Amino acid sequence: MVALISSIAWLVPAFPLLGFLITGLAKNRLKNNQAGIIASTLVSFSFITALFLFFSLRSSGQDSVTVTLFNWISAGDLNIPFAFLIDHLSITMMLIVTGVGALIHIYSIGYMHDDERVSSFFAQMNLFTFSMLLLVMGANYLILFIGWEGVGFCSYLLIGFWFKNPAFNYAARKAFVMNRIGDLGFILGIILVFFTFKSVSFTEIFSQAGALQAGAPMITLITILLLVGAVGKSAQIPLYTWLPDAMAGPTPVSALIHAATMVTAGIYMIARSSILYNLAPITLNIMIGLGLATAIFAAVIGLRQNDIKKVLAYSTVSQLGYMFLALGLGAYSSAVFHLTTHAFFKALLFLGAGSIIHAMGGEQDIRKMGGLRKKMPITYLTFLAATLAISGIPPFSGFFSKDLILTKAFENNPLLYILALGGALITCFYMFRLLYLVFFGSQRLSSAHPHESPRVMTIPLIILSVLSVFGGFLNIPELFGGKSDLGEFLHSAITSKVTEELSSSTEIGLIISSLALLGLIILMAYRTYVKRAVLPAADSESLSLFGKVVANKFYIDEVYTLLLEKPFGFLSDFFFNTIEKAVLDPAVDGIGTATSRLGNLVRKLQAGNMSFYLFAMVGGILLFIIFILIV
Amino acid sequence: MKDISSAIQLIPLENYVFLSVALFSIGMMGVLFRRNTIAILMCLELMFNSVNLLLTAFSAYHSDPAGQVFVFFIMIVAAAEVAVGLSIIVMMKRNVDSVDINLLNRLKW
Amino acid sequence: MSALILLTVFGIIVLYLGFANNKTILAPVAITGLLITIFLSIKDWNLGSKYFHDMMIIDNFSIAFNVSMVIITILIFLFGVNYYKRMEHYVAEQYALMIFALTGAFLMTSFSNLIMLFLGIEILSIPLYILAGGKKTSFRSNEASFKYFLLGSFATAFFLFGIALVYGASATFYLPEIKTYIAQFNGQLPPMLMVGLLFILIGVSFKVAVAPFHFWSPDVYEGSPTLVTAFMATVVKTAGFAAFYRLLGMGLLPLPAPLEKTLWVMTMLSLLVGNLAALRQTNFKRLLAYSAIVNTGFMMLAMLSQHDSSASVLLYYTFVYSLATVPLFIIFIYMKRASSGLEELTIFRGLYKQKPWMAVFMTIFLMSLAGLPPTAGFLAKYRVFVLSISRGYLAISIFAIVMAIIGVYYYFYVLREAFSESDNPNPIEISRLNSALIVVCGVAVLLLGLFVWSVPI
Amino acid sequence: MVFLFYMLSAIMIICALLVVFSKNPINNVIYLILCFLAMAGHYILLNAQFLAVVHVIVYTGAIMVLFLFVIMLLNLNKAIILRKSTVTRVSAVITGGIFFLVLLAATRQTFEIHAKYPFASDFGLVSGIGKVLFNEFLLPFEMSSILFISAMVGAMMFGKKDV
Amino acid sequence: MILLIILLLPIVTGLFLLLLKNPATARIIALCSSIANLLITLGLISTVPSPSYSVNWNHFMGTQFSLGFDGISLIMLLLTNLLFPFIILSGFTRAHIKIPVLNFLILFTQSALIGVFLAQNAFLFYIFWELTLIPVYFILLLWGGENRKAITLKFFIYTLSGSLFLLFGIIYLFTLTPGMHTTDFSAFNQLHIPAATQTWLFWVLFVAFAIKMPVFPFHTWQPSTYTMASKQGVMILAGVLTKMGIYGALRFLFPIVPQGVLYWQNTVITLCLIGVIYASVIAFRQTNIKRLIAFSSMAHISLMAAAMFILNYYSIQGLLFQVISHGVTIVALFYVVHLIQERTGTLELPQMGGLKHVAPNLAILLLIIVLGSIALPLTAGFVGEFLIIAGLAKFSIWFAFLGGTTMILGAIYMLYAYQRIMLGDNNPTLIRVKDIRTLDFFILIPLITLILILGIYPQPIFNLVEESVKTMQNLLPVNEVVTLLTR
Repeated sequence: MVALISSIAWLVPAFPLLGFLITGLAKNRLKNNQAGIIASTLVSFSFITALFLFFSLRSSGQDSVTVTLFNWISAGDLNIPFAFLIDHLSITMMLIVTGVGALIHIYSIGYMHDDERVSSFFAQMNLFTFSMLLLVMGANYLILFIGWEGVGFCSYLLIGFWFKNPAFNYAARKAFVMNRIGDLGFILGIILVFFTFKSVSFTEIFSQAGALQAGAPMITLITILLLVGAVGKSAQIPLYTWLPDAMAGPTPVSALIHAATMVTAGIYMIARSSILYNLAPITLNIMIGLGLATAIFAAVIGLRQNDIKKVLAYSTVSQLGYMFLALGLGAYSSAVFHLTTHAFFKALLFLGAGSIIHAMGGEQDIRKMGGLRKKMPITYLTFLAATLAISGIPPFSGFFSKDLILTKAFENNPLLYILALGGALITCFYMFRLLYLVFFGSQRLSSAHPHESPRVMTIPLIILSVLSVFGGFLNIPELFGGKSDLGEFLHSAITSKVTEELSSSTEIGLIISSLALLGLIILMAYRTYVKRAVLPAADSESLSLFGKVVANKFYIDEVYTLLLEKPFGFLSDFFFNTIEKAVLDPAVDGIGTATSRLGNLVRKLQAGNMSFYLFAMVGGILLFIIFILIV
Repeated sequence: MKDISSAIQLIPLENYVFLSVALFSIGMMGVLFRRNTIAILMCLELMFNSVNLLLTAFSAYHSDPAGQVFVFFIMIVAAAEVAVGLSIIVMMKRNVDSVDINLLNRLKW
Repeated sequence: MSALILLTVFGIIVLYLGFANNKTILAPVAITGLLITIFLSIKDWNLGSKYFHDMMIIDNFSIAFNVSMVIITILIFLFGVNYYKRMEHYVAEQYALMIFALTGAFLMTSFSNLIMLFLGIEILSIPLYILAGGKKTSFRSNEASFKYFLLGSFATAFFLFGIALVYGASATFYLPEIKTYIAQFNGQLPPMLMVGLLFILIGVSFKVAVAPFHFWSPDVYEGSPTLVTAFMATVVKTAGFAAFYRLLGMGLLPLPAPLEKTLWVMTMLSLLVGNLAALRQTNFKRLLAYSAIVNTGFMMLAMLSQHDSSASVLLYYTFVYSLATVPLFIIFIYMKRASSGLEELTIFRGLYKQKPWMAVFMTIFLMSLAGLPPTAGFLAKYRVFVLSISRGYLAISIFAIVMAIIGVYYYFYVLREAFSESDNPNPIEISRLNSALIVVCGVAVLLLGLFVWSVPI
Repeated sequence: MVFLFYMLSAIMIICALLVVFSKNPINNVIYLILCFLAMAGHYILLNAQFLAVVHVIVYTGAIMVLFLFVIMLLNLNKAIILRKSTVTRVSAVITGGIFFLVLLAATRQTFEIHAKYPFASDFGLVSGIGKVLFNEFLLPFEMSSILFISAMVGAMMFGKKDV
Repeated sequence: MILLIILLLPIVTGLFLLLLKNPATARIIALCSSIANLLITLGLISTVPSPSYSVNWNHFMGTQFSLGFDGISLIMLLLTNLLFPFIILSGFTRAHIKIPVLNFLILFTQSALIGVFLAQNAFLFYIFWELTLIPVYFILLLWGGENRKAITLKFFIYTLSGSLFLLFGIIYLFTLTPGMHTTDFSAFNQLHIPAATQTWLFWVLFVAFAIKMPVFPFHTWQPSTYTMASKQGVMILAGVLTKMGIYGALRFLFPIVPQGVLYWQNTVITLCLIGVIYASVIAFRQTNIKRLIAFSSMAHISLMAAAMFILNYYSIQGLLFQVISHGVTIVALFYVVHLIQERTGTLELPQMGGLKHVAPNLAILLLIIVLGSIALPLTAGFVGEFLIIAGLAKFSIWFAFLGGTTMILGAIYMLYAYQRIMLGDNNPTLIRVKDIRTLDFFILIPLITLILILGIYPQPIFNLVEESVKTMQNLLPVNEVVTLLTR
């Protein structure tokens, strides 16, 4: 079995790579749907292979298999094989990536139908899938890093897919650069890992890590640096602003990259490094703070967003914050679980949004939608399922995963629980606000003729909604008679922190109270947006101070522009115009011109005047005589 | 002949040296001073002759004929130089009708 | 000795051939004479003969320098064939005077007595005063001639005064005796002797145009007929340095400290003044004059380093320098003719367009002057620096290196002109003989830059 | 003797100064001749009879006549006022003075010089000089002919009017 | 003997070209010659034992005409011979006047460069070192752009002034050698120079290399020269000539004045890192693409220089790898820039935009090169920079951080430039612009393939230099700087 796994594991990333090459190189020859079909098929193949691997791994009885393809870098004691690690964590991620990826690919066939560069789109999507698979399958940090940067690059490409629009291009660049800021931390972390453990391979590092003392400064430093990378990639404070802007890309891109897969890479990476993080309590605390702050902060911003995709984007940031919270609490498998369910329902939300946008002829402003429930029943139903899931209504998947995190937070500190719950309630509110505004009431934009999307788009929606609804059953906690299957499954790859278990009664109490609050919130939203049909303020209307601040996303983008971009430009100008042009260049040229001027002076001495020559000669002789007489 | 030798000894060597130095300086001053090229040439002759005098004096004090032979050669060279110098002046005079040294300033910078 | 006699005889023969009114035979006869001179000189190699009560000592040093000077003179004569075609009068005199000057140079390389040095300098100089005024109707030429004459005589006066003072102290003109006389003072020389020596050194320095006694050279170089300028810049400089070296080597070394310092000051001044003045120079002949002053500084550096191989380096340097300078002057002559008598640097414009190979060779010569590999000029400078650095003169060497950098600027400024477009292209005509000579010189500069042999002198 | 020395010296110095400061070229020549004659006297005082004679013949007889000849030829006998600017002239005098002082300072130790050979009285005579000249100094003597030939060629070249 | 052939083949071919009248033949012959040289070089890699060539030459001056190589030379040699076919090939487009002369100069440069990398004698090294300057000067002067006269002269004087100090250093070392003086590297390497001397000798030797690379603040000749230079000129300058500085420093500084290096190590590394950030920041606001890339190149080279002075195993490996990677990338980059200039007639970013609409293939190729330049994994740039940053981190985490900012800053300005050139709305002025042609494919595809292959499978390069790096890293005495790791 192990031999079989080793021999076919490479196929998983190879399929999308092949798809990328085919659709990329032959992009001008492929007719309308061909590229999409090829790409989707290959990703599906990849999914099937991954499934096969999953079952093989289960039946082999091994926890992990390392598949080495070739030696990538081997310089002295730095030995980095190009190898894949097939273990329970990576197989889970592979399944998510290929599974959700395949659905989104299929969906895209319909969504991107009219675009003239559809082949390029699928090529880039396939490249992304390939990179993402490298990321999750890599057996060491460096291979992970390849995928890490690769997905960043594909994200750059896809955000700026419609490159006519400078704003989109700007958003793409912003995403890439912010990711790179994180990547610098990540790569430094990797390097320190190497110097500490003399290896970057997961298995070797983790086997050595046990010998280390918890809280050692080196480990703290390493984990913080890795965290910087994760913060960049997973859009946490302070590097989150790229994600809402990244909605410039086509909606399937948002679904795949900026909801389901890429942005969760940071969570994956930290979960992967769980052993190291367990040794660094300081870092864990930082993560709790960051995660919680992001979760609430982004949720608050989400309250006042009117662009359907922006709402979802902030919701993604917020959910990622929950995952970070979970990570910080040491509940790595809970984070992965939330990651999984989030992948389902957030992909579904985005695809649903895509369907809506598609139907509305490109309109994204929720103030102009409304009443779509009748016109787009499938979309409505699936969207509803996803909304319920994200809000944490049982028995939808989000309930299980979020509840797990909340419980863990309570175990750690009740205050954390309250804050986290508050965030969840806000999430619930803006999600229902979105739902009500879009699907209820009357249609507000007369020019649009909404219609249900074609089947190629709705079928993935349906599949995903099924997953969103039942995804939670992957990991039913013991409280509900489950066995925490996923948690157990991941146990071999992730070492979660052992914490004191809550009593079931406390847990049930917490769940009931939170459910009550959720119900209240949904009601509130219903009253506001359906009953009273309140419309969010138009851009021109004046708002209360707080409302304005929130609507403008706390002016964080502006602050960044003011504090980073502008000074950078100034610095660049200063360096060039002042230091280069006014100091260094003149300094060098000055030597030249000064010499030249002096030369002209000396030249003028030679005035052709005989008396002067004679005097000069006598003068020289006199000076020399005096010199030798004195010396 | 003894008295001649003692007569020579009567005048200290320094006197001759001082005399030559004075003559040399005067000649040099003349070269700097004059504007007429022919006069400058004459001053040059003064300088040469001060050297001659000095050499002769040293020669006499050292009782070494070589110094006087050298003077002889200096005279030869001086004669040749004067010939050349004067012919250059003649040529110049022909071209610009002047013997002014200040006219010699076309070659400069 | 036989070489010297033969040279004078040929000088007179050439002078008399002037009566034959046939310009074409002059150069061949003169060159034949020079070739025989080379042959006779080389025959004396390693004999170390002394003549006339040690008035003249013909050793390997003098032979090597003589031969090098004769070779350069031959080169100049060969170029002269074309140059003098337009001249109607006094062609024989020009050749003869150069040969006479060469005899003076011979004396300067082989003297061992101050009287021979004096005579050598004068025999070299007087023909030059005349040659400088070779263009009788041109006032510039007159001016050059008179300036050279007056300043030269003035310097000679000091030189003679110096000899007189030294004679007064040591009672001899014979260099080895002066050396022993000086040695007895153990470095603490009486002032009179010191001043005498200083004046002698100044006299010679004037001849080789060391700053601050260089003022004559740019003016004289500019005003003289170009071929004469070439002669002055090469043969005269070589002779001057041979004499300088001999003076120091046979008589004055080790120099008393104040004198040595004086010479170092002169060296550095030459490097500095020559370079600075050349930077913004627009007249090519003056530029080369300043370049000559700078190169004088480098030669002084070699000489003052007082190394065993100083003489050899000096010989190499002067020869290589001459080999690059002469053809540059020749190219200049052609460019000057093509631009109706201008002497500015701009006349070189369009050279590359019209005569690319000539531009290439010009590059080689300029590179050699600037001291860039793989030309001989580089090796010359390299060897100079080896001497000075191995003797520990680090600061001065660094200074000289900075000066070498400045030098590159103006050489390449000229080069740049040669490779840029011309506004007013006149045809450049160049005779076949001269083309061949330029090529030969260029190849020689390259080969000498790649393969050197050390002459044991 | 000593008186003679001082008298001749005084004549020399005065004539030399007059050469420098008098304006008329003809006068200059005359003063220079006077100066040279006084110098011949010095030569005799120093028992350098050969030199004295040669000096009178060459300088006074030939060179100065040449000067006169040229002055006449160039028609310079009338006093042409060619004076450098006052500044130049003053600085020339000052330079000359300083130079004189410096050289005096340099040569003040002349008395320390000792005669190289025991005193001989005959070497300054024609026979003495002749013996040395045609023995030890034969080569320079011969070589000086080249000097003259060059000078002759030059004078001829420059002096001749081209057609 | 084979080394002599490698050395002389280009120049001899070049001289032969001068006799040709037909430009087409001339450049084909030039191309063949350079390809032949590449093939011989590739053959050299596997030749065991490594050949050398030595003959007496100006023996009294202690100079030997001796050629030989180690891993470091081999890398440089490989880079040179690899890039020159492309450089020559890039001249196949427009009919220049005097193509034979241009190709002669290019081949001349190649020979001189090979000489620099093969010389085993400092004197010989110096000759070739200067010799490279001459043809490059003429390439720049005769085929350069605006204001070329003044800029080339500045370039020439500036670089030369450094070299002359190097000459001083060489002579000084020569006089230090025992017995019969010699300039052989082997003799230099065995000198034991007092530490006090080394501290000043270091700068005398280093200035030449610092200017050539260039290291901040000796770089001011570079941007204007690059901007003005012709296509082939800038490819040679940026691709190979800068590497001479690195090679020279490796040859001279570490074996000969190790204590000097140690004394100045922190200063120089700081300067280099300032250069990294300074150049990257400046690049961001440049409007001229060539100037932008010039600064980008300076940033990369500065990082390499910093790596060099760290001199540990990783940094040297990374450095040598980056030598190849940067050479290939920058040559491709400049080629594309010139393509763009030829197509659009401008180099100014504000006048561009939307080129991707009309030249999608060019856009893709440029993107890949840009990725190589900003060190995306699986391109060659990443491997090198990773090792370099690793090397820096081993020395000090702060240095690694500062050096690593190039990852961020590089992305900022390169992607900005890419956006300004390629992306954006349709540009009406570009309607007639054509996408890339066959020739461009022939040049760009191999280069890009190299960028990718080296990024995916860099091992051959590591193996090539392994031995040399091991000797290199032991040259410095034990480092006294307390690194973060040892604390």
